[in-house]
Amino acid sequence: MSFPLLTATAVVPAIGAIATAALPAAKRTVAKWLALLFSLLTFALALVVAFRFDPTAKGPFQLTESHAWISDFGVRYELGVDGIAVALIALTALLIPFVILAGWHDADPLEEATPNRRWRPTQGFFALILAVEAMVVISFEATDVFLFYIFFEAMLIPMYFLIGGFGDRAGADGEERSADRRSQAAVKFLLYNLAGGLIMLAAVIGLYAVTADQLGTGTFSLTQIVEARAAGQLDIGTTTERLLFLGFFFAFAVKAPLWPLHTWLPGAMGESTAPVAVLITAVVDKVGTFAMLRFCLQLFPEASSWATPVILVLALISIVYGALLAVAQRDIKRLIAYASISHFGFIILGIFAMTSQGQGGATLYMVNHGISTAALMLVAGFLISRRGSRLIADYGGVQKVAPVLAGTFLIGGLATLSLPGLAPFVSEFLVLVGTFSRYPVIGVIATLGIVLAALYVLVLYQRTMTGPVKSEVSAMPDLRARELVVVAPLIALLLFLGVYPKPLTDLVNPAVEHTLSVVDKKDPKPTVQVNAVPGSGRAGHAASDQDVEAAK
Amino acid sequence: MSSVASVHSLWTAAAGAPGKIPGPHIEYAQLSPTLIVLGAAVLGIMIEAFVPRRSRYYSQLLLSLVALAAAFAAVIGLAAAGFGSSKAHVAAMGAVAVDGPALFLQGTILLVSLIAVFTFAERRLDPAAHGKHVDSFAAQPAAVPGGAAEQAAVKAGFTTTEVFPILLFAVGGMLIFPAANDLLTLFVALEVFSLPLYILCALARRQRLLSQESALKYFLLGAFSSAFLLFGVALLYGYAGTVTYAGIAEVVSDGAKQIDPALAGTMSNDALLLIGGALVLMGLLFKVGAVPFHMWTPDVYQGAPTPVTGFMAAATKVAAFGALLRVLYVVLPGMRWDWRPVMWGVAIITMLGGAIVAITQTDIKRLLAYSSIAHAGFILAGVIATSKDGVSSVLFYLGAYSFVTLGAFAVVTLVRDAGGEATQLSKWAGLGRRSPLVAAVFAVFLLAFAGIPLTSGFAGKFAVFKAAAQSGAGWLVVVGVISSAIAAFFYIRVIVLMFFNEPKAEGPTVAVPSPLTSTAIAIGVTATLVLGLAPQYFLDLAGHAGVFVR
Amino acid sequence: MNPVYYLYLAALLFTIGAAGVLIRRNAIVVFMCIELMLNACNLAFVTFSRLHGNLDGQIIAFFTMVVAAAEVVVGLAIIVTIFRTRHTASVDDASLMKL
Amino acid sequence: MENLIALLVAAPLVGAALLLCGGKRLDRTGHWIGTLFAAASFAVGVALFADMLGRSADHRALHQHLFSWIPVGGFRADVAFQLDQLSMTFVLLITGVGSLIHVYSIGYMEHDERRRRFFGYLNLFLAAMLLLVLADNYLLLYVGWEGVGLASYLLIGFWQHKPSAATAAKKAFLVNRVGDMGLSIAIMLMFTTFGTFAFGPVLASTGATSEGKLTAIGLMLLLAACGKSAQVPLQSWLGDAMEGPTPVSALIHAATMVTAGVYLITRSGAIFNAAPDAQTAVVAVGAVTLLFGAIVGCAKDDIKKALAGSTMSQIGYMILAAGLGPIGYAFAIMHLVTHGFFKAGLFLGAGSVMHGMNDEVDMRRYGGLRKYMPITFITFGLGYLAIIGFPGLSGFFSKDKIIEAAFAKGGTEGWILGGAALLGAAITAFYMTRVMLMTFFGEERWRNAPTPSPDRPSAEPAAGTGGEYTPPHPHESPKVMTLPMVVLAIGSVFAGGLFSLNEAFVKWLEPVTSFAHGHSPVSATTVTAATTVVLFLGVGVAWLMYGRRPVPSLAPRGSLLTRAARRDLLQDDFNHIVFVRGGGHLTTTLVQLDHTLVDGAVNGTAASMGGLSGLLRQLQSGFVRSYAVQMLGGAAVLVAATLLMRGV
Repeated sequence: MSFPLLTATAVVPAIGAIATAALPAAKRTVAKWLALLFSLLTFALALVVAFRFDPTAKGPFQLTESHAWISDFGVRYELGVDGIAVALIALTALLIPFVILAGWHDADPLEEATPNRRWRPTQGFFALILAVEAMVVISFEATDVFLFYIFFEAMLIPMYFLIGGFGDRAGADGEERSADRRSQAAVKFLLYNLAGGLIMLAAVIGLYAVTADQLGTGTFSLTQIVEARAAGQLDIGTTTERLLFLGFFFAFAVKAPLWPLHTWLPGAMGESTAPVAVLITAVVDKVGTFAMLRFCLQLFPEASSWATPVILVLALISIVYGALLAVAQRDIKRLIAYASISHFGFIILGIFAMTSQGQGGATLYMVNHGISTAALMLVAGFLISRRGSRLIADYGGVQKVAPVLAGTFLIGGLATLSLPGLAPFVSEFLVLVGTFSRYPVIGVIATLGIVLAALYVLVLYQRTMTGPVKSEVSAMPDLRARELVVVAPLIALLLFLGVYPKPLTDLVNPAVEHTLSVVDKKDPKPTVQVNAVPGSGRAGHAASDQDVEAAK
Repeated sequence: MSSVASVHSLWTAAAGAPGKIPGPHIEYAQLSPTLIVLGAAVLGIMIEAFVPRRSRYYSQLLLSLVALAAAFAAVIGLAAAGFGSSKAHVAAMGAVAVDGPALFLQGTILLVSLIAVFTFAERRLDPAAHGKHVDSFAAQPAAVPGGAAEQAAVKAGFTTTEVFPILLFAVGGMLIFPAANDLLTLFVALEVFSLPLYILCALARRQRLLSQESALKYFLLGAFSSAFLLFGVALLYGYAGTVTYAGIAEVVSDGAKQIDPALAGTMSNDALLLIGGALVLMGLLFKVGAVPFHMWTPDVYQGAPTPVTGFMAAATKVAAFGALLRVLYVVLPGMRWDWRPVMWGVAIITMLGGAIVAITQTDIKRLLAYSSIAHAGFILAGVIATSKDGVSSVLFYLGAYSFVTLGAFAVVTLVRDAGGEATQLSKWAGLGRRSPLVAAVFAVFLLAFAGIPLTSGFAGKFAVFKAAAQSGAGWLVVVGVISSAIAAFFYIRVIVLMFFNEPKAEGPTVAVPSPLTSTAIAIGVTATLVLGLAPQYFLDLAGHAGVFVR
Repeated sequence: MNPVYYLYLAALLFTIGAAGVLIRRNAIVVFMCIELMLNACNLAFVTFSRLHGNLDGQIIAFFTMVVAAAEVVVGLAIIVTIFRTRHTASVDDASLMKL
Repeated sequence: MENLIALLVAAPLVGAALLLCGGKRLDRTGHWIGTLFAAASFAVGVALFADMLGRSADHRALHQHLFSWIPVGGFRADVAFQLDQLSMTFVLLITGVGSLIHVYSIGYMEHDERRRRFFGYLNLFLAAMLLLVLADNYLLLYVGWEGVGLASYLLIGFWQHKPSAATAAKKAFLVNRVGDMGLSIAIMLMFTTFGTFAFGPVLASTGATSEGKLTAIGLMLLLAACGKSAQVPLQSWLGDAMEGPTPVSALIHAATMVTAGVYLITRSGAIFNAAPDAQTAVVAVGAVTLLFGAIVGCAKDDIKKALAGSTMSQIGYMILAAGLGPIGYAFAIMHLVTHGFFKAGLFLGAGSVMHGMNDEVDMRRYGGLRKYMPITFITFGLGYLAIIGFPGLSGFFSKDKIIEAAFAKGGTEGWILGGAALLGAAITAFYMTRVMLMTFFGEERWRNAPTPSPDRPSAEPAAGTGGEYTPPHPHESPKVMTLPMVVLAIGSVFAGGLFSLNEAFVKWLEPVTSFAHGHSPVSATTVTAATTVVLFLGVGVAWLMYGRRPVPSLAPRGSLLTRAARRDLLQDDFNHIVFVRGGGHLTTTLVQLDHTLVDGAVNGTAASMGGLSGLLRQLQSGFVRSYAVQMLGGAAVLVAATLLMRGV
């Protein structure tokens, strides 16, 4: 192994976090730029990873690193990426700079706050963001269950401080109230996820016990376990496997979040600043769905297919339920939160449809949803920061005073309702097709989601952006340069990936095939085999002619 | 051959022709750690007697530090000489075991007490009275609080430097406790380290009433429980006819053999064994602070001077669990199937009880007390595993936990207001704003308690649960996991309080400590993080120390 | 006479001691009850020692006495201090810390 | 040559990108740029058309593969175009009419400060619509399908400051989404059935699968068509869509987009041919809608809404024809094209009238306008004659053929459909005559102040000039607006005849849609006669009602049917009660549920923990003796348990 690229990708932001945190209180601006610099550096590294990665190569993981760590626990420091991981790492590394830029002023200490050289919120804010990035990246890279678990859990702490420590000063009521609503949301987030994680811990320990019992030495290495299982050396009993699966899945379902474990998300996203909300839904939550794909399915194939029906139903509920609740929200950010719940329903649906379209679509969905939600949420953040309110009712006619803001908001919204031509459409349609081809009924019901999505997005847009101009918004400035720099690339990316997603699909497909092979599932074959002749409908009319003749 | 047996032979010899008295054979080198500490303690008393008051503090401090360091060095030496593994055996004519667990635990205890000495010696936190630095111990404990005598004592700048020798005596007892290899030694060691602790509890400079109350409660309950333990010892003796661990274990394992019918009523009478064993266990569980023998913990932790609390919470647990391990693994393995289910029950109610009751605590010291109860439950889960992994996991957990605890209590000593330490949780609001560093450090300790990954707490918890799971107690792990989820709740609550609540106007200030406490805290943090990030070396250490000598 | 009776006596004394601890309020008396329990243990030791025909039990009894003495030293010291401050030796008055 | 196909789509797309991202600096030239790109696309279309004519009927279809779009597993979606006669027809219609309407808009939108964006949206629409008709697979078609939906959303809501406009736009998009759902399900069905959804393979192998599957696919496609083409039951959005600027109504909601449904069904002919049940559904929808639209058209006083109703009904004709299978496809498309001409013309005329009347839309506020805006009058008149199917004009040829084909369906079904079609023709004649009379003939009702009424907020002076009423000054529109109207008028006069010259149009489409002569129980001449008769009947009745006696400036209460028709036959009220209000209740209850039940469970556990803790705390009473008791108890339990274990 030459240069430890993956480690570097995770370490750089970590260093950045420390460096930023170390800066004295006066050096706020420096801290911002430093954080931005490190996030860009990480992005560069992520790109290197993406280009060094060879989709066509054999073997599940590439760029692997492996070092002994805690041999007593059978834990190794094992990193490696497949296409899915590469895509998600790239997404994370891509979003963080935008998050930092968008949150440029979110953590500036309030003016009335007494000058206190020890209290450095700004430094803390950006350091925490980078810390989260580091942990997310490494949990995408980890191929050792324990290693993954550690960072899966550890990332809760910085997230928790981000949510509880920094809110947009846009509560309906005073700062005091909103502050403790915020900390409540943070506590809920932490405890909910911690509980999930601890349940998973039990399962992790169980896994160790099983491997130690059957392989002689306990191990957490994903590859090793998968191979052992394939070679028949490892045979987790049915009951055990199901219990372990549930342990893992519970944690991921909380993180993802899947109905009915979703109730922490609206609070967390609603109370935190827009960039942090993006961090939650676009980056951190992805770890949950990613882990379902990488660990739940590959470690416990039988159990996965055993649980599939229930999970599919829950995912379906999430889709419809989230959308319906989004329609009824009065708070812009909570609306987006519920929309995300609906979208996560789609992702999970795709994963457990166990078809290449479904899982490929789900992976694309993770990426696209990340980008689209980021776009929508950040613009919403800009809007809220202008008016100082999250209530939809406080807006109206913004389109007239701030056309660019409204335009970008609309595009973000259209992406959220997965309009063809924008990236999310590709993934959503793939998920639907993938689900439909195995479970037609569920597929059809899920399709309802696209109507409901249109409903909540358009209602939101109409109520905030159109209609007569509200007096409070009449003086609202349009997007500033910094904000445009944040939004424009995201939108461009949405368009590009909508028109030409091939790079992404090429990246993901092999990994998905591998996963399916581990789960030992094949795509259902079409009932009719057609010799796909590209070209005009000529042939079709010959056939139709015959039909007509037959009809007569 | 046991020490008492030797005397026995003396008695029989007396019947015949008078011969020369065979002296007992003691391996002084192998007992050196204990001997050094106790010797230093005696020396400390001498100092109190003969050294002028002004220089007592420094000489006592120096003495204790040197003694503990030397003792620790001795432990290292013994371990290096292989007494931990290959040459492990029973010294002092069967009274004391010198083996892996003993050495590991003694090493831990010594380190902990070393740090504890730092916190004992801290005298910068309280404002100087009459131009003299004061520590956290009463100027003249015997004097009535607020009485004339006390004021005079304060004016004269008296300080209770006796705490150092008392501490050393306690440490001495703790060193023997986990190494004790017969029940008598066990009992004596128990008393030797308990009595000094009772005294230490009563010495708080501030809130004397609480301090004395805690001492009284601790003393009465301690004596009560030790009475039970003693009765248990008596019954076991009645069962086996000997009090050496090996002897009892023998009788237990291959039941009744060649016993003269006269003794049929008692000898190898299982009732005796079971009741005796249960009572001995109870005595030990009391020291461990396991439900339902935990009642003393919150009150004593709250009332005792915080440095003492830290020392107790860390060192006592280590010693007590050491003894418990040895009793269970050496004396009673034969009756494993009897006590394991019982201990499962104890472990479960301990984990849950500690975690649940802690939720509604309002005093930081009581909170930590209950958390220590919950942790006792976690450790018990490892104890019950009855496997080499179980032992080493417990050893590791004890090491990790004791440092976190010391650090946490050291931080508690820093947060003060007019009335001394501000232990009311409500007063901690917004601490993170006023002094982020201290708050952050404390947060690290709390997260370690909560068992968040990358802290020593997680490594320990994982080790223990792993052992439990492998011993087939999977559901015990589940309960443990649930209770740690509950426990997380109140740790988080404190963090919220410190960081997300606006600081109160009349809130406490954070005293700037002398290098002593700072080092203590620093060591605590370092240990917490190192054992969290790279625990392998220490796991190996504990792993090698996982075998008891018989 | 069957030595086992001594054991019963020991158990009885132990129980009486324990009961005393639970019932009596005065710290001194409570403490004396504890002493009674210890002595019950001693009786048991001596009896067993006789049964087993070895001296271990009797030796232990001596140790116990010493320990008990030490306990008295510490215990009385504490109780006396409390009595000084509170002018009462009732253990029930010492209940500031609770819940 | 086929490489040009992409250009068709690209040109307007580039235009849209330029105009929408160009910013203010393009405000002055924007409209010209837009028109230019539309025209360019038209030019390319013409070029390709010429080239296509040059080739023999069987080699006319062109195919262009751009790149592989979504390859996942067996799922292969490509970005590839297919230009055959059917697409060609649409291309010419779209780009031609499109360009004309661009020109028209230059004048019509002159005073709107957001004109640049308007043209951007128009170009965007053209691009999407062309993508729709040029796609060679259903998924790409779906992209265009939703693309036009978006464009129409943006254009209907172009005057966003008007809440009514914003609402109408949202409604249009939502209703369309329901249709789109059908299309996507259809695509999924195709994928699971054929493993592909490219036109070629799918249509070629319809014979290989069960009729049930095909019926399902067909019905889903029909659902899509209903959404896009405003057919019952998804027609409700079209009326409100008239909130958009008139050129939009002309281009999108008359000439092109709304006819996409007809395209879809014709394109998928092979599927429907093999699924008779689906076909029956199609014709049923067509017949119902053509009557529904016609009736609604009769009751509306808003000129644009009246025209919208007629659009609905005309498309009903086309759907009906398309549902008839090979005997109808060609005529459906033919009517589509002619309709494109005259309906666009009519709307532009209406726009021109409004332009001259301070954007007044209420026909009861018109009257006798023919002498003020002669060109508008003439062009509108020609369009009118064409739509009612006046012999010789294009509407006559196309509609007549459809009615004939309807009879040719044979059996009672044939009679019902034919009858419906005839009735429709009569009503068409009626309501169009009504429009004509109310607008251009009779007294000049706009001179005297409007009589205010609750259902007419526009009763306040439209110009909004303070207190007293200033009558508008009707005037002819500028050249840039009249020119397109003239061109379209010419089209609506001659197109039909041109197409029917020895069945030129049928022959032209035959290779794509396959043509079969229907065997009508009644001879063609009889049908023609009948149509002409009913036509004059309709005109006559209208003349009696609106020509002879003066038109009240306030709508009379009218019969039950009239009142129902004014409210789109209560369809909206139904939607409102069921979906809007019902949905509202549903969501609010769900919110409650989420808070109390799902989240309540979580908070409940936390709370109960706290309660339990509070209880257990009580054990810590602070009394040593109680502690001792508990210890003793614990010891006893411990001993007992140990003994039990051994069972001693």
